[in-house]
Amino acid sequence: MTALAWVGASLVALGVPFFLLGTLGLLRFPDVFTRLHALAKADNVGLGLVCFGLGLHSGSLAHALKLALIWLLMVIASAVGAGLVARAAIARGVKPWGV
Amino acid sequence: MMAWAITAFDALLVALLLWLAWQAIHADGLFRAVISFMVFGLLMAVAWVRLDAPDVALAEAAIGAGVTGALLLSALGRLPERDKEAPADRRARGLAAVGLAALALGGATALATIAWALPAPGLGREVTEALPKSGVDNPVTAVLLNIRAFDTLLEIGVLLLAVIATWALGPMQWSAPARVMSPALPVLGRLLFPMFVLVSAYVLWRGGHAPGGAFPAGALMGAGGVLVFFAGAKPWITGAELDPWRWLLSLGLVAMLVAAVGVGATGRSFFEYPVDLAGLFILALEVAAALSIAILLFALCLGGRPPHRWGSEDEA
Amino acid sequence: MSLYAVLAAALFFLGLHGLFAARHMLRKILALNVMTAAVFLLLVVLAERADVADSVPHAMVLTGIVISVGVTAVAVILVVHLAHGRGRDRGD
Amino acid sequence: MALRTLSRLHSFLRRRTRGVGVFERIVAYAILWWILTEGDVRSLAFGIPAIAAAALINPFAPGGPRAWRLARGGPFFAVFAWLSVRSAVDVAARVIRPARPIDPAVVDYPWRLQSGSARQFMANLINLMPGTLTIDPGEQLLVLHVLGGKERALSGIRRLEERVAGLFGEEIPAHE
Repeated sequence: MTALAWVGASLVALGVPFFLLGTLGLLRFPDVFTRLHALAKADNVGLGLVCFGLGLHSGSLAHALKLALIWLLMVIASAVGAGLVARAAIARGVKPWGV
Repeated sequence: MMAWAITAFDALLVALLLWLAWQAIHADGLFRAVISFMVFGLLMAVAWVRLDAPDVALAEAAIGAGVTGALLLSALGRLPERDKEAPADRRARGLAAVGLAALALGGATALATIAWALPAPGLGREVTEALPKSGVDNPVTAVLLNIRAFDTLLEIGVLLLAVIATWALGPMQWSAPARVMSPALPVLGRLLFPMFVLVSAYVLWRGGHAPGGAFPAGALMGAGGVLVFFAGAKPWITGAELDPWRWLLSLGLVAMLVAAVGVGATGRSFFEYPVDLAGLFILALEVAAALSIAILLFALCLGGRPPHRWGSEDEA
Repeated sequence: MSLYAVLAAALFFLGLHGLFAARHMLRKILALNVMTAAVFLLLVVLAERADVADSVPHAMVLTGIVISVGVTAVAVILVVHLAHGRGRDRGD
Repeated sequence: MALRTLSRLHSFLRRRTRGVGVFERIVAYAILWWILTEGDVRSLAFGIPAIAAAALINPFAPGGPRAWRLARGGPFFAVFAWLSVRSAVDVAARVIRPARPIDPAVVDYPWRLQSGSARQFMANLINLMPGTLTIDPGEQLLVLHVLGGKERALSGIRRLEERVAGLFGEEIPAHE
């Protein structure tokens, strides 16, 4: 493997724990709002690192751009999705924990 | 090391799929069941990739998790409150259930064993031989739109029948979302709509030489339509009799019939395209089928005949 | 790959059991879909066993997935109509 | 001559789509198509109609004129990436620590941004920033859910709002 591929692989390895911790947060946090915090933020960075790493690993500009596009769409989806879920929860009268 | 890791991955995937299927049928609360089923569909897509069926994986991801999920969730929203919970679900009559379960497990295992013991099937060689004459490089597309185009014709027919059946049952059962949940939704819809158009076209183009084609593309476009519909867009298709968009519903079926019978004019049999024009035939049919499948799936998700005109009250 | 054949058998049984044991109609539809997935799985697993890669079962499953979404749509709408007690007293 | 035809076409398309930047959109979608197909020229038979359809048809009314300052996009993205990492590390630390140190609060934040699209952008961006989540992007007030460290989060939001204002070319009053 080239140096670029090694850097890519280690970025992927660095990204995976963020997914795990985001999911752990889903289990450990007390209510829908705090869980949204955990998911939206951790997965954004986790996927970003994985996509960036894979892009470097592939060594092809078009592949890297495609992966960046996937990450961008996912970031948009998770940002908007988190807002929608929070709004829906408030509309249904869910009270935030510990407030 | 690699083989070991792959086996472990397969085992994990299989266990998750079984658990999710169980959840989809027996979890407390219909909402949980439906979500479990959607995740089941997504993981099935991974299983298809593991089984070297990327074409199926693409369709499953778009349809299984997208369109079916939208259908089930909007149905859930329309069920009256009293009907939502099924209290006796879990304590399904004990002995009968156990007996039935044993019988079903036995039967299914026996069937699977028999199927496994049968000589390995294979039309693979025949398809490989016919591929150069089919007009495309992707064998699945060749089978769908040339070698077994008859199946596809009937399939689009079934889809059209399903739309007719749901429209015949009466007006829409779930109208456009009662209120736009958030001002972010139209912005998202505006941003994502071109993405759906471009990616569907890309998947359609890829179908000629790689996994992709009319079905995943149509499913993707249909799912995109459902998404922008729930984001508050007014659909083009209406219930009015002379609505030009309604013709798109039958476009796929009509195009395939014309192709099938049209070649008969030159003394050929059903769906026997002229070899040098086969690529062109498939291209035209793919575009027609994809557009048609997209709008058929969208029409199914409306859950009934749409109104004659999408009034301004729908967007309030 | 035989692991997936076992999965197919188990899913089919799960679905068949659910089809009868589940009370709510929507769950029955889900059970039916699980059974469909099992059948698709078996087809593709068997196609994997062939010596020459066989794309006919893949195409059949692709067709099947689209048909099953059509069936699901009709079934779901019937369930909604049923829940609202429509269909008996209304002509349209 | 060709130029005049082109400008006529431009104004025609402008009227057709009641929005700004049809040409910009076509360029953007062409770049996307290039990325998707990895620059395969044979794909243009599908690409051209798809790009045209994506640029000309959109079931949603266009938003207001979007005056993104492209020159500020790069620095903004760098700040975004850095804050994303910080926010992920922050939330991960809260998850791991056995004490699970969270102290949620709901706070109102009076908008300083004026335009709808800038507010929309900011409201969604907040969900990815350290310890903040949009609950309701209202007319006057932005209602936020804060995971802990209210003051710190609020000052972060203030700075973020100034950056968004810069990106959209808006003047906003300084924080008193």
